[in-house]
Amino acid sequence: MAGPLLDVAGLTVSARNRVLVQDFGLSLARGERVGLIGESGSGKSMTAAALMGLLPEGVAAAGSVRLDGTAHDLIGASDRQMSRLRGKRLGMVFQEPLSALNPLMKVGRQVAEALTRHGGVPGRAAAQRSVELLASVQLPDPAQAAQAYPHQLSGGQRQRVLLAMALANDPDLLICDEPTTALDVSVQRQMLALISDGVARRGSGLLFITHDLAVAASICDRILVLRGGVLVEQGPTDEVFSRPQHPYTRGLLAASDLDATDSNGRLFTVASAAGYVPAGVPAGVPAATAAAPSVTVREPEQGVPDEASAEPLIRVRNLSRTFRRGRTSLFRPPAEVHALQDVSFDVTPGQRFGVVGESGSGKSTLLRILAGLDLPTSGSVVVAGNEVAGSREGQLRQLRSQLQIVFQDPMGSLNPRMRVGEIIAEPLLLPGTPVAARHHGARVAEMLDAVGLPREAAHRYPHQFSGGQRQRIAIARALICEPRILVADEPVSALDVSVRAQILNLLSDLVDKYQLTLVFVSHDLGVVRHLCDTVAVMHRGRIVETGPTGQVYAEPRHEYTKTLVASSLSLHEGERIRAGAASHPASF
Amino acid sequence: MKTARKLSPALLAGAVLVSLVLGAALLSFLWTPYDPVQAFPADRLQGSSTEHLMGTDRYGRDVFSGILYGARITLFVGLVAVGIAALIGTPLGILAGMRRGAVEEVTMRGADILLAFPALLLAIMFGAVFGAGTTTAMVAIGIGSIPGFARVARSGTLQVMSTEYVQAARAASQPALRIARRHVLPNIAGLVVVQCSVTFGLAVLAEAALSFLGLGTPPPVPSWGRMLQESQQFLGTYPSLALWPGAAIAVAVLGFNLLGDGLRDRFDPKLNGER
Amino acid sequence: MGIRLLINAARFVLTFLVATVAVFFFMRAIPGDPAQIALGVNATPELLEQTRREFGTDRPLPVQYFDWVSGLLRGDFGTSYVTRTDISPLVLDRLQVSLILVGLAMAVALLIAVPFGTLAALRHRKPSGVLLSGLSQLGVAVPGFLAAIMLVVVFAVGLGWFPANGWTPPGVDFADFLHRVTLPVLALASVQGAVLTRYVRSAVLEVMSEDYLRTARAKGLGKLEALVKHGLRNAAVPVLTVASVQLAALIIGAVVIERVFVVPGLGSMLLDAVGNRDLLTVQSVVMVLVALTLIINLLVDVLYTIVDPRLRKRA
Amino acid sequence: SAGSGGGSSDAGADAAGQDGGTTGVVVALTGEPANLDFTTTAGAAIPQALMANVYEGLVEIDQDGQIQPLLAQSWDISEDRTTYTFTLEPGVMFNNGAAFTADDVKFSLERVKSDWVSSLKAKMDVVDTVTVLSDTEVEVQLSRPSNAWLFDLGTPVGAMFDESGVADLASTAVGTGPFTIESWKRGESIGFAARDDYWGEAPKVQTATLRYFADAVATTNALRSGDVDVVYNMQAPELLPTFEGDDAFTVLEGTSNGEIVLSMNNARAPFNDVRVRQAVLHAVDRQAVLDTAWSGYGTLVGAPVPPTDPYYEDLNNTYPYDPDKARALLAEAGAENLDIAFTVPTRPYATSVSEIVVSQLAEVGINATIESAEFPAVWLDTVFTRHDYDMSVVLAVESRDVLTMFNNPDYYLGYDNSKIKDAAAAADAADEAGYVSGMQDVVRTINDDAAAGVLFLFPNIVVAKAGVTGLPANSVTEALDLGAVGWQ
Ligand SMILES: Nc1ncnc2c1ncn2[C@@H]1O[C@H](COP(=O)(O)OP(=O)(O)OP(=O)(O)O)[C@@H](O)[C@H]1O
Ligand SMILES: Nc1ncnc2c1ncn2[C@@H]1O[C@H](COP(=O)(O)OP(=O)(O)OP(=O)(O)O)[C@@H](O)[C@H]1O
Ligand SMILES: [Mg+2]
Ligand SMILES: [Mg+2]
Repeated sequence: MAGPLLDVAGLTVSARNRVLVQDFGLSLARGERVGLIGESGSGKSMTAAALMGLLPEGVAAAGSVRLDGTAHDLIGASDRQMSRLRGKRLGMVFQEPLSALNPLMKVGRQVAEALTRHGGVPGRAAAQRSVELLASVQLPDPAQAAQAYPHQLSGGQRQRVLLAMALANDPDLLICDEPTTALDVSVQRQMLALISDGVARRGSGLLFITHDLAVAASICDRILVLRGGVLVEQGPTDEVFSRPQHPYTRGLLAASDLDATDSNGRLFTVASAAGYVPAGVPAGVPAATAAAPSVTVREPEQGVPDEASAEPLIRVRNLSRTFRRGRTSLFRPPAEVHALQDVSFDVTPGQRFGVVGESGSGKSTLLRILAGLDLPTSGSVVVAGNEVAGSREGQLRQLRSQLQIVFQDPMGSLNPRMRVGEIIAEPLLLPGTPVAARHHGARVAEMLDAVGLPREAAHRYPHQFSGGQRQRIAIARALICEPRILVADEPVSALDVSVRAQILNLLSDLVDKYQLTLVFVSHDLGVVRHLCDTVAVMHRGRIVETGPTGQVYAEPRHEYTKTLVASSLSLHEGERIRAGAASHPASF
Repeated sequence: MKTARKLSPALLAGAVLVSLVLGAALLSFLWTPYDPVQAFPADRLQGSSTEHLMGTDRYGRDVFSGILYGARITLFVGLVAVGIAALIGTPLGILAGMRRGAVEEVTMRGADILLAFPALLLAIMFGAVFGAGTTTAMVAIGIGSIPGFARVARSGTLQVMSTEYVQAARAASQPALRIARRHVLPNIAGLVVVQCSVTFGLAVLAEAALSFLGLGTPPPVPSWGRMLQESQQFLGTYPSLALWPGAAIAVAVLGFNLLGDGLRDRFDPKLNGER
Repeated sequence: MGIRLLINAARFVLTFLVATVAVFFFMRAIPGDPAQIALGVNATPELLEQTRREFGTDRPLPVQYFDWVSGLLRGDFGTSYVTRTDISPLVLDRLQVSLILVGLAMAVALLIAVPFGTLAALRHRKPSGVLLSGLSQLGVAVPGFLAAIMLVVVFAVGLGWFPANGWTPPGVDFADFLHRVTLPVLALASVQGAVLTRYVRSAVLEVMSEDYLRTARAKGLGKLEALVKHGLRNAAVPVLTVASVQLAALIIGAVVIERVFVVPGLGSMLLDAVGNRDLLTVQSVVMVLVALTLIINLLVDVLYTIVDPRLRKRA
Repeated sequence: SAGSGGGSSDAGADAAGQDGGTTGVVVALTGEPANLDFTTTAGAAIPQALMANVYEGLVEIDQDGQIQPLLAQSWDISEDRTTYTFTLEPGVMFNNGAAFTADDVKFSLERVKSDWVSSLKAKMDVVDTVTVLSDTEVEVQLSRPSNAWLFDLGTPVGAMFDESGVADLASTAVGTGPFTIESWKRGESIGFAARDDYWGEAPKVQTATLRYFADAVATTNALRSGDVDVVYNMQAPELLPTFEGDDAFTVLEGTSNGEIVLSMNNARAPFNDVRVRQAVLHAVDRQAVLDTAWSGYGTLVGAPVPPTDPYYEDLNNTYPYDPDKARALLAEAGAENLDIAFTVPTRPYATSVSEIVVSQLAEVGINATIESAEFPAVWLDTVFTRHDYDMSVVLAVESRDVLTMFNNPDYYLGYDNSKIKDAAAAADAADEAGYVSGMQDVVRTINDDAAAGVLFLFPNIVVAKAGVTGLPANSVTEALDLGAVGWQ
């Protein structure tokens, strides 16, 4: 009876005319934490969905999946049989937190449903318990958050709601599909600790899908590397990361190193990784210290925008945005959330302005206001000479023709009924774009190449792509017409390191070529450090610190910035953490 | 990709049924077994026979000829009424849903008034001004059906407008018309298609009711709706009189509904997995 | 809050007034002289003159209009040319009947449509689903009067379970009310239910592949259960819309059913009044309908934001 | 349950249907009264319900069309036929408790001229004076002799009112008849209760209910499901075969005054040519029309005179169906390939009739295009008032209406009455025999001129549960007399 908790053999997942995952095998013991890494679109999510029996329509699985204590094979089990396992013995955190929550149900109820579902908890207790669960995932003011609808929560908050839901019944097998992509580093650390604690405590199994090698290193005992639907390498974490066998794995390691560049000064991708020499090989080197060189590389270009700074492209003054959430009771006034408070900053043309900060600190809200999609409660926002606050749709036209936005949620921002080619080409339809109609196809193909998607992707619909692929579609759409301003919300959060490197390279190119002005939100300090010349740190709706990236990273002044920089994970650090998993540092 | 798309059974069945009706309508221009208008009192109320496939009615007219001929009227009435309603109502609804505020207020309250306005009154009014007849009736029915389309389109639009892909398009300064065409319309198309097919059925029957009030197709020109209506009294004695036009209407409505369903499902990329 | 209410009330009144103008002049534009109809064949010019004077239809249109509207605002609908009595109690009586009939029918229609539409969507590939949607399509294709007659023939004439027709107000004899209301409600509901089923199916299909349903299933909900608990509300807005349009249209549109079952509803009243060119009665009925429609649709707009909080306008 | 009447409680009727021991009867009708006042509102529905049941006249018209005494026991006619002296039934009470006296006769007859808003009032134009001789004797002086007048006394214009009972005629009815109105649910039913102080023979039932239906199918359904006991003046003869073979029901086929008149606009081309009109009459196969349009129920008559009228004679053979003759007449008139508009009122009978007539006219080269006219509003306006039509068809329900239709050149038929005017006046003034022969002459003249076609006489079809007795089969006046209706 001491067999593995989960035994997967010969798992093949195929869509109508393509094989998405081929012959996947995995044996997972109780208490074991297995990481699944690999290229974006390599089939990680599909594998997870196949284990849960939740493949989308038109996609089918074959092979065998056995869960200890369950007589039947999970593949081919009836919906009835599976629904008895799901939520109880199998828990899953889905990749895209924004579309994974029911938009019309308060999140507290959604969590409570996971509890009541399997009989254990009566309704009232479930409500109570769901608030506790929300608290355990560090949602601020959990009782109130429980009353919020998903669209009233930030990306990272929703992701944590999903996590709370998956953890609700202490499942035997927890599958996490990129559970921390929307979380800032300090919250990320806490969530990882929460997950691994739980696994250790209950002796359950963890299948952890991530593109973040540092995260994988910090939590997983064993790593599986998937590429093109095929397992190309597996082994204990140390081994895979220190002595990668497969060239792809080696490439991934190279690409994850944002401090290393190739001969052209560009980040390594899997393709260019041949020339990569790991910096200070195995363990023990704190990554953050190596920040200086890449920032200095950027220094000369930074001079140009500085001169023109007399005329900022974006000028934000005393910006505040207050949301109201639904009432928790009839008698109390609706709760107010101060998403932005008294925010002021300037962005000059050509500047690369990074925004980092706590999950829920108002980053997405800020970007939406910059794009004129939301109106500030008070304060002024001038973008390219246009006052955004209080202007009407028509007046925003001019502003927007120079601006493109990439949303945090790629799925929601793609029209499900348009083919990807049409979606990407859409900005070209605007008057004043230089591309003639007959060249649209070619231009789309170019963009698909640039973001690393196959050209035939143009003919498919958004739902047929992986999370990372969708994110790239959104980026391609934003960049196709070479906007003057790009406002991007976590645009690379779902990308594997290689593709991420490719995208970051692309952005750098555009900045250089067209003087693209960038407002870039990311929770990944490394990415921001690499890409941005200026960084603003947000905390609880305020900008607590701004300055040149290097300076802020090297000498953080505000307490929160210090915590943030300190919690930043590098690959090696991650391994260190895992080694001392029992006594993880609580960051606050 | 574009090769060898499988037609859904609904779409196929719908297409077959609709072409049947269309075929009957076209055929009636060239040939009907008997004059559909001429009465032969001596041959009245006969059952099906080789001479009269579907028997004869109370006037001794050949029902089959009437059905063939009636297909014209039915198609005409249904399509034009639906066309009017959909082409006016849907854009209005989308407009109201996209431009909230005064525009919405005016269009929707207008639609409310029109919705409250009995189609019968419209028909009488139109009949008075333009003379009663098939065209008048279907225009009245079409106009009377506008509010339904407007409200359905608006509700769908409201929902679509709150999605991020529309916000992305707005953020990218896409003109409203293009957003309406490329984002809103395709995403409410399912509902609109259903509305069309339902309205088609209702229009055909409404024309019959109006004919009965002297506001539709005047006798003796056969329209299915009126044939059915007139056979009401014979239900107890000659049920087949109601059967044939009833079946014909059912075929047409079913055809358009199936076609509508098929189209709806076809335009729903998520339903079909990969194609 | 107070101001919002006031604005809403003002909008309501304004729309209502616009409607009065439309209705009034519409009714004057349609051919037919109420006096002539009251007198029938053999009317003489003198009698016509006299009758017109009696009806007040000989006065200038603006005078007639203001007379009518000022009465309306006081809650006085005027005197019918036909019944020669106050219109208000007649209309309100009929309205009550229609509201009961149509309200019950819509409730039953929803009870039919929601489960059937959901199943039809859920099984849209399976034969049972195709059968369900086929049935609903047939329901749409069957004219209301035929459905009604069938019900009468089978359940009243054949089996004798229900009376063939007639109406008892619920306040008078509730058991008899139920007995008599069953068939007309079923007749209305079967057709409307079939129509609604189509919208439910479409709306449910729309949400069926949403990610949050997958999340719900990951919690252990079955496919159907997830759809019911999470999908239906998301599909509710269009269905609500159609149901409200149907409700508004049916208050008059139930006339066929009213006739078959001899239910004294507003629809047959309107039809008769139009036939008799009982102008004031027609105008009153239409204005009652306008008011009802406005109320229904305002309520539905509020319901939208309750069902889907994302639709709330920003203050 | 007796007395409640109405649609809601047919318990009495149901019980009656089963064991025949019986207090009530429920009659289904189509066409509901708009109000209860036939002095100001046209149409047959009100008199159908109220005459004979609530209101009574001095005389009544029996099932054979004969004038019979009612509130007047007897009457004397002076030599010059202008003075009528009526002797009234003694002890007659109105249902409000007032006694019926000669004063009421005077009041009622004079009120027709003063207060009635209906062209029917013209029928009282011949009355010069009404003199009360005693409580039970009244003398009426006519300005000229009139046979029609005595007959008219048996129709609604002859109804007797109580002076204190006319304040609200639209909703209360005060009369001397055997019933009072017990309940009235608009849109549904009128419930009658038998009076126990009725002067004449007491009705056979305690309650009688008239239930109104929108269409004929609903009436028969109600009959089959036991909701009603009688369907009177059934409007869908197509449904009859299913009742005729059934022992549980009796079917009566009586006659009525309703002629289906195929009207031609005598005043304008092409129908101002008598040959064209005659051609039309020859072209129409009336038997075929009757068969198709009304399933063969009804009576063929050659002129607008029902067999129950005293001056009826069979004129069916004046214009036999003869398409060749029709074509010849048309050729003679130079009216081949005639295009005419056929304005058809929106009534089921009219639609059915028009479809077959159009087809028959087409055979002789008359191309008639049907134009539906909403009835009554539009039809009254275009055809009746503005005479803007070529051909139309309508049911003329009034009793003895030949002269109304043809003795007035301004009537919509546009018939030039110069040939009949004097003869008609003479006939009216003559004695009874002279009246009959004079009217026959008038009718023949009209018929020879083919002034209008009378396609057939509407049947009065009554379907009842087998046990119901005393139903009036013929509808001679508008009244539906429930006084004799009872159960076996
Ligand atoms: N519904 C679908 N139908 C057909 N193909 C699909 C569908 N969904 C995803 N795919 C394809 O399956 C492949 C694997 O997708 P999957 O979502 O498993 O990738 P992933 O490894 O999770 O990538 P990411 O890291 O970007 O999320 C991708 O190439 C994607 O295009
Ligand atoms: N529509 C809304 N109604 C109420 N509260 C809202 C709404 N939108 C956002 N909020 C709240 O505002 C705060 C800021 O949200 P925002 O999405 O800007 O955070 P963020 O910085 O982007 O976080 P993350 O990194 O997790 O995406 C959060 O606390 C969120 O709950
Ligand atoms: Mg994925
Ligand atoms: Mg965010």
